[in-house]
Amino acid sequence: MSDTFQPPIATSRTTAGLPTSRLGTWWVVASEIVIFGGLIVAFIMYRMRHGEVWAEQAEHTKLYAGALNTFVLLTSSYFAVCAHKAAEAGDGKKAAKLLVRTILLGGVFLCVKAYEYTSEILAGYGPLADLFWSFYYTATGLHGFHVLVGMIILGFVAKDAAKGKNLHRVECIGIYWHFVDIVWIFLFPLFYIASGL
Amino acid sequence: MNNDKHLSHPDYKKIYVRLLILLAISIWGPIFALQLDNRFLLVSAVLLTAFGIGAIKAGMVAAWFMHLDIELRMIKRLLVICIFFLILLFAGVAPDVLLPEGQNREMDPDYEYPKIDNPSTPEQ
Amino acid sequence: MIEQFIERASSYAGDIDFLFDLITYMVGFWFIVAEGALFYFLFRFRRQPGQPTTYVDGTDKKHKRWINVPHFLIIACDVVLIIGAGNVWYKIKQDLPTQDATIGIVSQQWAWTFVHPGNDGELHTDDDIRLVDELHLEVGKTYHYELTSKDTLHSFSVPVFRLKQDAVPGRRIKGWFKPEKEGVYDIQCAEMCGIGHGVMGATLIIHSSKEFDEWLAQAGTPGKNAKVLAAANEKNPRPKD
Amino acid sequence: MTEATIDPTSPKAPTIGSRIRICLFSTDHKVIAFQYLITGLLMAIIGGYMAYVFRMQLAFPGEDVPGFGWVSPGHYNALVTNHGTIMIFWVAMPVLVAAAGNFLIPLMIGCDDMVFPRLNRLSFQIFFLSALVLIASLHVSGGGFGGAWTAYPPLSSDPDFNLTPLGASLWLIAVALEFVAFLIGGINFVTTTMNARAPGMSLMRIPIVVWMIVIASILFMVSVGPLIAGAVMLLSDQLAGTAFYDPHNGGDPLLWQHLFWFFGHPEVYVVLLPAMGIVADIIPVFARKKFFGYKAALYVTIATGVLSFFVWAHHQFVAGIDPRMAHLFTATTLLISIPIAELCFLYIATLFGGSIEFRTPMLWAIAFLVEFLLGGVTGIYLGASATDINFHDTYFVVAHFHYTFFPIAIIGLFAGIYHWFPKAVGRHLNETWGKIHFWGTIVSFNFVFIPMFFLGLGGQHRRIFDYRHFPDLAGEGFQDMRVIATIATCVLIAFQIPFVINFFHSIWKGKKAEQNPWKATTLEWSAASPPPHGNWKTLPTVYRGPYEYGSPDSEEDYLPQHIEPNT
Repeated sequence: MSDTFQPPIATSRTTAGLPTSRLGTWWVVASEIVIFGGLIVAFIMYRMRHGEVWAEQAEHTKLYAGALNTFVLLTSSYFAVCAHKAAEAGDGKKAAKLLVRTILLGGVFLCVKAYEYTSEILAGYGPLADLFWSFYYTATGLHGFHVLVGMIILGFVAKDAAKGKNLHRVECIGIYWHFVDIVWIFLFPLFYIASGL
Repeated sequence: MNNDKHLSHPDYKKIYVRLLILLAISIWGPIFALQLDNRFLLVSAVLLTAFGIGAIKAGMVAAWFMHLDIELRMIKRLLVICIFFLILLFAGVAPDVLLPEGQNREMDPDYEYPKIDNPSTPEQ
Repeated sequence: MIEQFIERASSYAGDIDFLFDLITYMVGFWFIVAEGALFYFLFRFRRQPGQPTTYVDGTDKKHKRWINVPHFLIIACDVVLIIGAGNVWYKIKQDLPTQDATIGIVSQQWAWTFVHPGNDGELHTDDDIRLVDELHLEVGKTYHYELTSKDTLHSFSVPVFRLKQDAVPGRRIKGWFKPEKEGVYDIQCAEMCGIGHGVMGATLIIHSSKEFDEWLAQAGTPGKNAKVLAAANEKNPRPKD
Repeated sequence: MTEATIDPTSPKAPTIGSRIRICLFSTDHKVIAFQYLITGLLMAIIGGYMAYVFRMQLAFPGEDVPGFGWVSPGHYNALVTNHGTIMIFWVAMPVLVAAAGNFLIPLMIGCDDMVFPRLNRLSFQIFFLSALVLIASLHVSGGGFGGAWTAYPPLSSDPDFNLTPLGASLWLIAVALEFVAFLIGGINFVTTTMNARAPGMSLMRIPIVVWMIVIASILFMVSVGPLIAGAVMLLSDQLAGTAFYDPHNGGDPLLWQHLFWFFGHPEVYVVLLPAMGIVADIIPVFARKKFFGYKAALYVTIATGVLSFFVWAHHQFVAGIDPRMAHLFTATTLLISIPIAELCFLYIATLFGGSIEFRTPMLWAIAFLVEFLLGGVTGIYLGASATDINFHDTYFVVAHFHYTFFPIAIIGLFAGIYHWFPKAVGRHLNETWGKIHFWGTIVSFNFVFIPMFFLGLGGQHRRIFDYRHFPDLAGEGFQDMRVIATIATCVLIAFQIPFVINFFHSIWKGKKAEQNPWKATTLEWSAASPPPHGNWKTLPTVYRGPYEYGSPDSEEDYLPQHIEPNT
């Protein structure tokens, strides 16, 4: 079915002043903001309520693994935005190459995450060890799931971009990827840095 | 309607390098700040370096990588509205969930956390 | 209006009933006005031969007045109700008058345990009287209660008192009531609490002060309050399950 | 822009294979709307059956219910829980937001389809899956979830308390899937309306129903996020044994209540607004009047939407929140009566000076106003914190929200069906049978819920399978009211049979409908009946606002949006 699918004329209209795909992406981002936001709001409230008890737990998160992951995601975002620039210049091949780098860095991120999970669980801090750890695994797990989904979509976009098709999608997936990056920028201080308080 | 083609791209490499510098500050800032004696200074320094710089980093990514700086005003408003309602949620819920006590309401001693017989450091 | 369906047995039941009446008069007025206008228009402007429709878009000041004036009147009504509701709420839930005794109420699936402080008037002492599904009170005395839950949410609901308060596990919630009428009444659980929610009722027995002293003397020793219970059951029999 | 003409898909004789393909994979917004509608109506039958069973149990406790058997307390709890869940999430949401939105938005703003047709299809598929999961949750071992549709933990989070480990988790998964489906659908609605409007369709020329569906979608999108996060936490409490809502280990049950009602209250307006929009679009057609105060209606709708985020804790006045907060939420709750009242006034004012014809869609639209007003004013008792102490979780609440939800989900739905059926199918519904259906439904509806107000005044609390356990409530007078309500429920359900027959009979055998049978002005009536895939051969252009009835510029008493002005 999908190969005979013709997008309707509605999709190509731009009454609001920006392409439909980008508008849709922004709405997705907005709805993701409230999902992650709800989780973070809940976490902040519990964190402040159980200040000292949780500060002690937070000492055991791996600061440098988290820092490495922040670096990895920032770098991948950099490649994603370069891919967008290349796609706008019409260079699909270069965009695809840069997107592949983004995907690889996403993979690195997940590997570091896996290392963290393993060592935390081996040290006795599994998801059931304390409510703090339940939050840690839920929030980072939900974020990791978004990274994974982003990598899959990036793969499809890169495949199309290499053939010079659907280049406008490079920007949309870029916006999504940067959003996932921003979520991590907030999760990082919440769980890793501000542990001493 | 030429909004879907950006006329010029900022120098992404420069932004990227700045982001890395900020990242370094936000990692090591709190570590140094924790050496401070004054509790108030300590807390504000940690919050500032961790979350303040986090917010700046997020703002930079949003503005230049996501191109929010040249995006329609409508989109920016949309995102601000979402964040506003999250703050509203926090403000409405905090009196009940963040504060354990309230008017005519206190904690039930039967539900102590953390439990005394279950130390928070797990056994190896 | 509520008192025609259920008795008033607490000092503040009248306040709630008054607020109810006040709201009824206000919203009743608006309800009748709106429905009246609606039905009048439906009748007056039904389709008749030779009566054309008019072209009114509602931007004219003269027309908008018909919406704006009610609009401000409703705001005025709202302000009255907000103040009225706030006052009664403050009286019932926030401002606790000095108490004669404090009752402990423990809810669990699916029973109520009422802890009466006994002779010394202090809760959490040895002479506390614990009764399951049965609350004895003395008329005219002011009671505080401390409501806790052992498992899920429950709601301590006494319709004749016009009182309702959820029990939240992990919280100890305080409130007050002052019974003002003798009798035997229902206590309900008004929050879904599982499969036995439908049978989680209890009996409220409000004694005169003489009866209450008798009960207290008997209840101090276990097993002695059977007589009072039997009398209560006779007065207000429970159905056989 | 290249949108001069659409190449209509080459006409081929439909085979069984192609029909199945259309059912499963069509991206046409009208087909998807129809699928939502039918799924919603089927779920309404299930929800109605549940209502029948527990009403029978209440009227004749302890006796076998014909068609169900003996009702245990566990059954009863599962029935009321799933009745509420189904009626809100699987009836009101799909028929009012999804079916109406899918059918009306592209037709009313003048484009050929949704902007993301395949996403639209995905949304329906997820929704359908969620319905299947919900039905499955009723048949697993342990029975269906019985912790009320609000699913307050710790009852819902701990299988030791609710005794339905599988049912509770499947229920929650179904609800979460449903949220995802409507998130996707809502994004599609909003993007379509923002970006795919016909030339000339400026913001102030969009029909009110489209505005309201879009505002509802935005409300849903912004409010549901925290609850999705909350549902993930609840699910992990249920399945993994974490302690997000467990007060023994640092959690707090109140968190879920807040997350739930932060969504739950805007949700009321998510389903209310599309119904109000449908009524707003029907009244001008049959009163031959321009809508009174289009801009005012739009602004008060937005005000209602924004205010609806500030009122959520009025569901929790006695739930153990800090009592000082109640004053704040009482004030906001009573203030929200202002925009809603103003909206109702605008509807009534629209009738003034009209030439009202009482066809079936108009009857339903008027009934919506008449009944909804009663539901609206009784809400004041519950929004005022002090009277809510008495009424919280009594039948007064039940009667109140049925007086809002029944007009919304049932009356509004039927108004929409009777109005747009000729457009969607190309044939008319039978008027006589429609009127029989109308009067039977409305009269019996009042007999169901008026007694409940009095039961609530008498202190009857909710979700009790047998009131003989409460001596104050077991009396004859109250029992008589329960019996009246139950009989009226059965009559109400019986009067839906004429509709079902009428509906299916008219699809194939009804009187042929012309292109614009009601002489309405909005864009959908300029397409063929039923509209083909792609809706128009040449996409329309818009020249004026949506409600030009009795316009002095026209010889007839109406001026459609797409007609070019003479000058």
